[in-house]
Amino acid sequence: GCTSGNSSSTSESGAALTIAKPDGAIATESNNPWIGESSGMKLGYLNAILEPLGIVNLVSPSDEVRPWLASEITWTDDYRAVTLVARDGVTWNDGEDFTAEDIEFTFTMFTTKPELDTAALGITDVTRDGDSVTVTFAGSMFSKQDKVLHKQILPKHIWESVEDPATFANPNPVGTGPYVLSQFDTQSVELTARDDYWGGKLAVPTLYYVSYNDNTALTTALANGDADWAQAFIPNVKSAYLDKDPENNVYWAAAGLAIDTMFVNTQTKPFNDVAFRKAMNLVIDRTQYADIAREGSVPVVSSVTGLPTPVGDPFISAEYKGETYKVDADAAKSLLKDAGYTWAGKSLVDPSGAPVTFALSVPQGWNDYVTGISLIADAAKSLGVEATVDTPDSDTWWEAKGTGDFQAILHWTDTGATPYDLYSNMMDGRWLKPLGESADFNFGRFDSPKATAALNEYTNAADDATRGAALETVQKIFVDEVPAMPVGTRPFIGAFNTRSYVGWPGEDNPYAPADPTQPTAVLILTELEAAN
Amino acid sequence: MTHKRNAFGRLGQTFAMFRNGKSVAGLSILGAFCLVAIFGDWIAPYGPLDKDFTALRQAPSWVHWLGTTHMGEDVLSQIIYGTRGVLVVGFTAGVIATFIAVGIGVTAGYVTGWRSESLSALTNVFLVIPGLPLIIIIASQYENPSLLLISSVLAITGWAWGGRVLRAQTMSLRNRDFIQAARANGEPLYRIIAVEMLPNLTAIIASSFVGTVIAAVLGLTTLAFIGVIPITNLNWGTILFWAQQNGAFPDFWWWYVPAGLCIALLGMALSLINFGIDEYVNPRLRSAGERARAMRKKGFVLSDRVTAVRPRATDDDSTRQ
Amino acid sequence: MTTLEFRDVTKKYRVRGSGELIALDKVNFTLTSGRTIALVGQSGSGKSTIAKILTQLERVSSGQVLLDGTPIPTWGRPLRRYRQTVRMVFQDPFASLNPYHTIRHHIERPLRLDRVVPADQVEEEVFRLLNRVRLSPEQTIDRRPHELSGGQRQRVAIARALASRPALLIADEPVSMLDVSIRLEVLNLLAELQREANLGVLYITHDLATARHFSDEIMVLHHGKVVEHGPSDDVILHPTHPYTLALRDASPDPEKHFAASTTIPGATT
Amino acid sequence: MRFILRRTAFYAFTAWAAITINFFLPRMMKGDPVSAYLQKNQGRISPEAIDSLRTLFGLDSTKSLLEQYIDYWQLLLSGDLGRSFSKGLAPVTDVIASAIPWTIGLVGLATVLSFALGTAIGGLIGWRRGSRADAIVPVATFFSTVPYFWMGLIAIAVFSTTLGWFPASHAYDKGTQPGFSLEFAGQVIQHGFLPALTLVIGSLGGWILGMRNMMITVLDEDYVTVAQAKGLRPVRVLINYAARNASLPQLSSFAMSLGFIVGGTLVMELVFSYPGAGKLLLDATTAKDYPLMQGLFLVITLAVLVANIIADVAYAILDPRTRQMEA
Amino acid sequence: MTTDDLLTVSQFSVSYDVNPPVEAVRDVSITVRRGEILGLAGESGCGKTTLAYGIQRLLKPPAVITSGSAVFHDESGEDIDINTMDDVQLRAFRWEKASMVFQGAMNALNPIITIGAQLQDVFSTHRPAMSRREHRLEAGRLLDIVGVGSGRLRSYPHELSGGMRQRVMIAMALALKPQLMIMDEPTTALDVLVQREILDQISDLRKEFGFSVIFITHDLPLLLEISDRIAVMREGRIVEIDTARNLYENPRHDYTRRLLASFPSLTGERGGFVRRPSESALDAESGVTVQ
Ligand SMILES: Nc1ncnc2c1ncn2[C@@H]1O[C@H](COP(=O)(O)OP(=O)(O)OP(=O)(O)O)[C@@H](O)[C@H]1O
Ligand SMILES: Nc1ncnc2c1ncn2[C@@H]1O[C@H](COP(=O)(O)OP(=O)(O)OP(=O)(O)O)[C@@H](O)[C@H]1O
Ligand SMILES: [Mg+2]
Ligand SMILES: [Mg+2]
Repeated sequence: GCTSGNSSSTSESGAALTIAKPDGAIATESNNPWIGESSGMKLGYLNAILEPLGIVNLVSPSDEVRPWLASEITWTDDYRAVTLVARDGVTWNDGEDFTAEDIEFTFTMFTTKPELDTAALGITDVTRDGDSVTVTFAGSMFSKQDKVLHKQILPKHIWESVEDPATFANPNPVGTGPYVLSQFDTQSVELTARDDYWGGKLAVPTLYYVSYNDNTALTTALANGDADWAQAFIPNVKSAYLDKDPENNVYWAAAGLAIDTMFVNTQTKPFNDVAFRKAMNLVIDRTQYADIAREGSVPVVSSVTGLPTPVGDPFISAEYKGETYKVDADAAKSLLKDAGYTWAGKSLVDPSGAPVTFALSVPQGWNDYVTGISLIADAAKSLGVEATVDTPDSDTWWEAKGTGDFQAILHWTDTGATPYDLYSNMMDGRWLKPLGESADFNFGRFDSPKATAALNEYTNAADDATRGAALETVQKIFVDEVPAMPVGTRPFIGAFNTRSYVGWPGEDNPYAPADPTQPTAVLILTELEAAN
Repeated sequence: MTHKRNAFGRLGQTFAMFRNGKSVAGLSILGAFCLVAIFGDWIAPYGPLDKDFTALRQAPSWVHWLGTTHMGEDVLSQIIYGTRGVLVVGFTAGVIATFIAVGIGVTAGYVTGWRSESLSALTNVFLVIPGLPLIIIIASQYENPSLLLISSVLAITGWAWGGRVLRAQTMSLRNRDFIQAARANGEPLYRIIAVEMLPNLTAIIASSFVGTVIAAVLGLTTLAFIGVIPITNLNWGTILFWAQQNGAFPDFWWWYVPAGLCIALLGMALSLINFGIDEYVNPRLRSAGERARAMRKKGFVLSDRVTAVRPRATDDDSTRQ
Repeated sequence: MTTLEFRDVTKKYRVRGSGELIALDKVNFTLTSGRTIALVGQSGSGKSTIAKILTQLERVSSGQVLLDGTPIPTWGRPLRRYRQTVRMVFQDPFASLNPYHTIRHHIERPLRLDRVVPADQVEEEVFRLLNRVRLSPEQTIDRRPHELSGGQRQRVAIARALASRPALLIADEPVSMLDVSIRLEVLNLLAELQREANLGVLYITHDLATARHFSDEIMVLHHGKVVEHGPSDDVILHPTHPYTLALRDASPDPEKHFAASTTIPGATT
Repeated sequence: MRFILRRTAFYAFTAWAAITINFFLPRMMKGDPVSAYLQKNQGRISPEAIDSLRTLFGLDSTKSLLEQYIDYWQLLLSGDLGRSFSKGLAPVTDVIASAIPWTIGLVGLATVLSFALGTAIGGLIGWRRGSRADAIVPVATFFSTVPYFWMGLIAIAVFSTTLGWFPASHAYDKGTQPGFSLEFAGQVIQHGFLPALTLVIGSLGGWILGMRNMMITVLDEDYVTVAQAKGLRPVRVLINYAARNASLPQLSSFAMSLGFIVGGTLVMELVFSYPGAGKLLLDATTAKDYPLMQGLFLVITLAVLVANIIADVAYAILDPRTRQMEA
Repeated sequence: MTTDDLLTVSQFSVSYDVNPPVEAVRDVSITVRRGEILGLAGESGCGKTTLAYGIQRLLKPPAVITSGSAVFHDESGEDIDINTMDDVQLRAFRWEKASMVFQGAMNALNPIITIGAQLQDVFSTHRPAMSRREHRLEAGRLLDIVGVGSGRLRSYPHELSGGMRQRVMIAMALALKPQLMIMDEPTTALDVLVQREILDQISDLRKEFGFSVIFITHDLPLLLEISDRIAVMREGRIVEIDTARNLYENPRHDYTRRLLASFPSLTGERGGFVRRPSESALDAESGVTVQ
């Protein structure tokens, strides 16, 4: 049964909406937007108080950027500078007017206090001219547009007197957003709608932000209606969640431009041989990964370019349009045979005569990954390869990952408005470090100057044609040389229900990821409408 | 002839504490688990990690007696294979912890003055240190912590209680006349501890051993459940971990109920053994428990505070009936 | 001929809270092989303390204990050799035998430890000792203490003490827990051994009657001080110290009772 | 006096050793707060941010471990426990203060209840030994050998999800401000019921068994027989002579178990999303949040030590025999 | 008044229903006269304590009274058959009519309750009409009587010496002025001086209150001195019962004779007696083969 009782403590204007996270105790109030672990950021309620300049649709990057606090957003062609015009008629929730000075102030903070620049934007200059602010960057921001525009703007009149922004608890968070903090409590945080919000009237009068101690507890809460909206991976989503209220419960995993991928050590055996990499790539069953490791609750990565669909479709080069991953052990074997591999009985022997084995490792407790590598290890058997599964503790694994002390691991890629991050993370020479030194990405030490150059060109180019060509090169190298093996999509997950409110983003209207902890949540909050 | 009797008699006395109904019941259950652990490979219908992708999350059936996991692994086989890990860790941890506890506790009890106090302080420090982070920290020093390492860590965090009990007991023993007599006979220290004292402590050592085994088994499963221990060490805790991570609670009962019951059953068996030992150490408990039923049958009301009067004649009648 | 001499021995115990307790205060006496000294005195007067000092289970606070004129060793091999000369029978027969070990173990240990006889004769010697204390070796050797009666245990304890063939034996209230018939039996045994092996015995008791009959001298201890010391008959029949007198008068003595023919209070015969 | 000095020295040593270990332990762990933070945010924070994060967390200093240790003592003695990385750089004292009352409230209540109930039941079973009530012992033991999380999850499945009698998580309803209202109290009770119940059931066995065994031992003491021979009513014998003496050892274990309350029961907090120190400790450990770990360790250590002292004192008060020896 | 009987025990048997059953007391018949001290002697384990507890029905399972009766002849003239009483009646009977001083007084007092409280217990149960103050006064008076002093009412047992504790027990036994007092080895653990003091006190008290005493001990010399009559027990049976003097002078049973021969005289002649070759007789009884 569904007991929606608790969540719909209906006031006269509508039901409250409970937004939940599985992050454990909230402990202390801190509405500091700079610290990812402050209560405001962790629970995400600051996203309903503070607003970004513009909204980049990460689930459909080809969409136009939606201006938000900036009424106009103009990039230079090389994306090294952006001019932002402050929106008129916006007020802070303490009554002050919002102006371009606030934008200027916020971006200047990153230059005076570089430690706050956690997105590594590298701002070199901020200038203001009346209503418009121009921010100049050290590099091209083409693939980081979202990170620039999603920066939430802070009120200058509050923050200019703050000595140490990192430890300021910001007890009365002032923002331009639709909601104000009305009550903080370690159990739940209550936000109420502003009636003077610039964007107009809001359907949801009250928001509650609640934290559960783990995923299981959160799933229980979503299933029985204690919580309405969450960004949470729900194992076994159908019976555990959807079936509890098939009419209203929605679980939407919208692929963004990020994937789970198997990094393989391209410097050591056996993955230093591209033929073996290709063969392995041919036996990994992505559908199985999505179905079993991720419980059928995420889309399958199907394009051989590794780009998730449909979000990545516009970026897939003509050559690979429609080409999808297929499990083909025979093809893989013949590839290997051609490369000089033989079989002793059932086990694969490499050209030098050594049996082929490798170890897959992911941290213990990372349950979907562990399932994932178990599946891959099974798949490797079909080639006659003995693959072992290691699950060290996460710190050990993390260190080994950085120094390249592994043969194969599962890892994610960053996400962005373009496929740049995704590919760069897997094959870019700019991450390259010798084995033993800690690398931040390209853990497999894939060393291809051509790929590095193409990626550079893609992100720094001043026109779309050059970009397109560069991306084509990147994809060709990716497919031909298999620097890493994508195994699954890494979607933006949202679980919510339509009992009280409709207007959520979804398959048919993917205007934003349904993730309440993103700066884009403000868009969803303004789009919601009462259900009847 | 006399020698034989001697040897057997001694053995008999050493294990006399296991010779009562409760201990025997506990030992039988434990024995069954041991057999499962040893012969797991033969008993289990499938490999523990064999995946059958056509049978995901299936309820118990004739093919899979206890159903399957999200990867189509056979739950029964996992439980059978998991037994070994649980028993190995439990017993290794018990042995190590008992060694430390005996070493430190008995020494602390036998010596006096500051030496005793500092050993006792050491024991207290180990009682005070929070176990969980210690386990995480030590486990993280190693790439792929072996069962032995995990057992050692559980032992290190678990010996202190036994050490305290043993110290107290040794302190009361050391002033007993027969220990004094051994001293007066000129027995060397090690012999006094090993030959004169330890046998008298066996029951307490055994009971503290059983106690640490229970604690280690619960600790192991809890750690595995929280995800602190590598799940490659298949055991009942990891089964529960997977079950919980994959949303088995509460719908897929076959996935989590058997493992939990196994842990409880093993714990129960161990505490039955402990009951037995307790009764051996304290014969009053024995007469209270074991004989109680027999006496009730004979018509005694044990809580009676008045001596029963039962003339022999009628007694005979009633027994005959 | 072995003599053991207490010279001005004082023993102080530290007691929690109330500082020091003087358990023995300048005690002097000499114990010689072939003779028996009875040590009497009320509970807590320091009798067992003397015994423990003699076996070096306790150290003296001041004063000296001399064995044949030289201070007794306190450490290591010499101490072990000394302990071989002076053996003790503990006060409580129920507590002084290790419940876990057989009678064989108890008697064998000192034999092996002190290498009294070659290893292959140990068994024989155990039999001999058991026979000596009139226990049937066949029946007792493989038993454990709890399978024996109090009197039997007492005899095992004596056999153990005698195993190393000591020159001096300290018997700390060896019969206090036994009833009269067993009591006599044990004492007779000691007397016999004394005669045969020229054993010196320190017989600690609070039973004046047996003290008188089984010993050559009696020493009366009162609050850690020796208040009277002399040939046993003298001490009992002509006590000089009021405490000894009180002790004597308090001891039940049916002979005197019925001889004086006093009517028992309240009794109507 | 000597005795008290010695005890004090003894406790001071234990405290020093534990606190020192508490300092070095977290630093022996692999990994550091920044990579832990990146791990936690799997892909939501770019590794390019590492340097900023280091500065932000104050990890850019190059002090040696010894210097840090000295600093740590200085801060500790001035009552400053630092700021917590994983809780938005909030002062550790605040973070702990927000969790401890709940832990102490619920776990403490459960401990007290379980002790009181267990002792009472154990006392009665011991008193009426051989009666059918003996069957309670194995049942209670069974529950104490069941893994707690398992029992908790099943309790949620049954009483919360299926029957809907009790909320499955948190300490009170969302949107309620803690205060001394009847409504709030009601909520706290409703939310605390399941966790407390499972805690009590899980730990009852030990108390019952301990008390029963002691009771049986005490019942054979002469003074109990004397009390009966005096013609006292059974209730009076039970309470004044048997239970009173039998519960002494229980009380000292109880004082010890009070010390472990502060550490909370991690598993309970996980399963019931209950605010408390146990989960905080796990969070701090996975986040490599040294200051918070140290702070929690400190509080736990002190609590156990204080409980130890209480145990000593309680025993001295309750058992006049020890009082004399230690006066 | 003193010649009539107070307690008649006839054919009394108690056995411990264990495997194999122990018949600890077998067909014992004795009478206790009003005002007398009846000594009960016998070797350790012969059933003295069992008999004493048994007639008060204080034994716990597995003990069972298998035959016989114990009839208490109350002052009021009423005959009370102890074996037929139920719980409640027995509670009223105990201590009121017959009280007891237990073997090993060390353990007979609850170590964690003041002796005052333990004394007052008796009054609050049996004399509920009295006020608490009276209870206290009465308890203090009792302690004065036995020479402990009412000042010690608030002492705990461990603060008293063994002798004092024993006296507290006696005070407690006296509390309700019972007609019968059973004393099970009340002085065994004490040294002779204290023992003597207590014995004298019992005699004095008996003179004052006129109760009867069953005095149990294995110390025959002591019994000979203080009892009017002595019963010698062996293996659960009474083998001989007679006045102290008769028993001393003309023991009829072998065992009695042996007992009498086993203690040396304090002031009498020394020598011969001790090393008298009486061993063969002794060893035949001790159950161990003699060489
Ligand atoms: N280890 C000790 N610490 C402190 N005091 C002690 C210690 N051992 C004995 N005493 C004290 O020393 C005194 C003498 O004790 P000891 O045992 O020698 O007496 P005893 O004459 O043997 O008495 P008993 O007849 O009861 O055996 C007593 O007051 C006792 O309390
Ligand atoms: N609970 C019991 N179960 C079985 N046998 C018992 C029990 N209690 C006593 N006995 C046996 O009953 C017999 C009589 O015991 P009792 O205590 O009456 O002896 P006693 O004459 O008082 O001895 P003592 O002088 O040692 O006090 C003994 O042989 C004893 O072993
Ligand atoms: Mg003594
Ligand atoms: Mg007796």
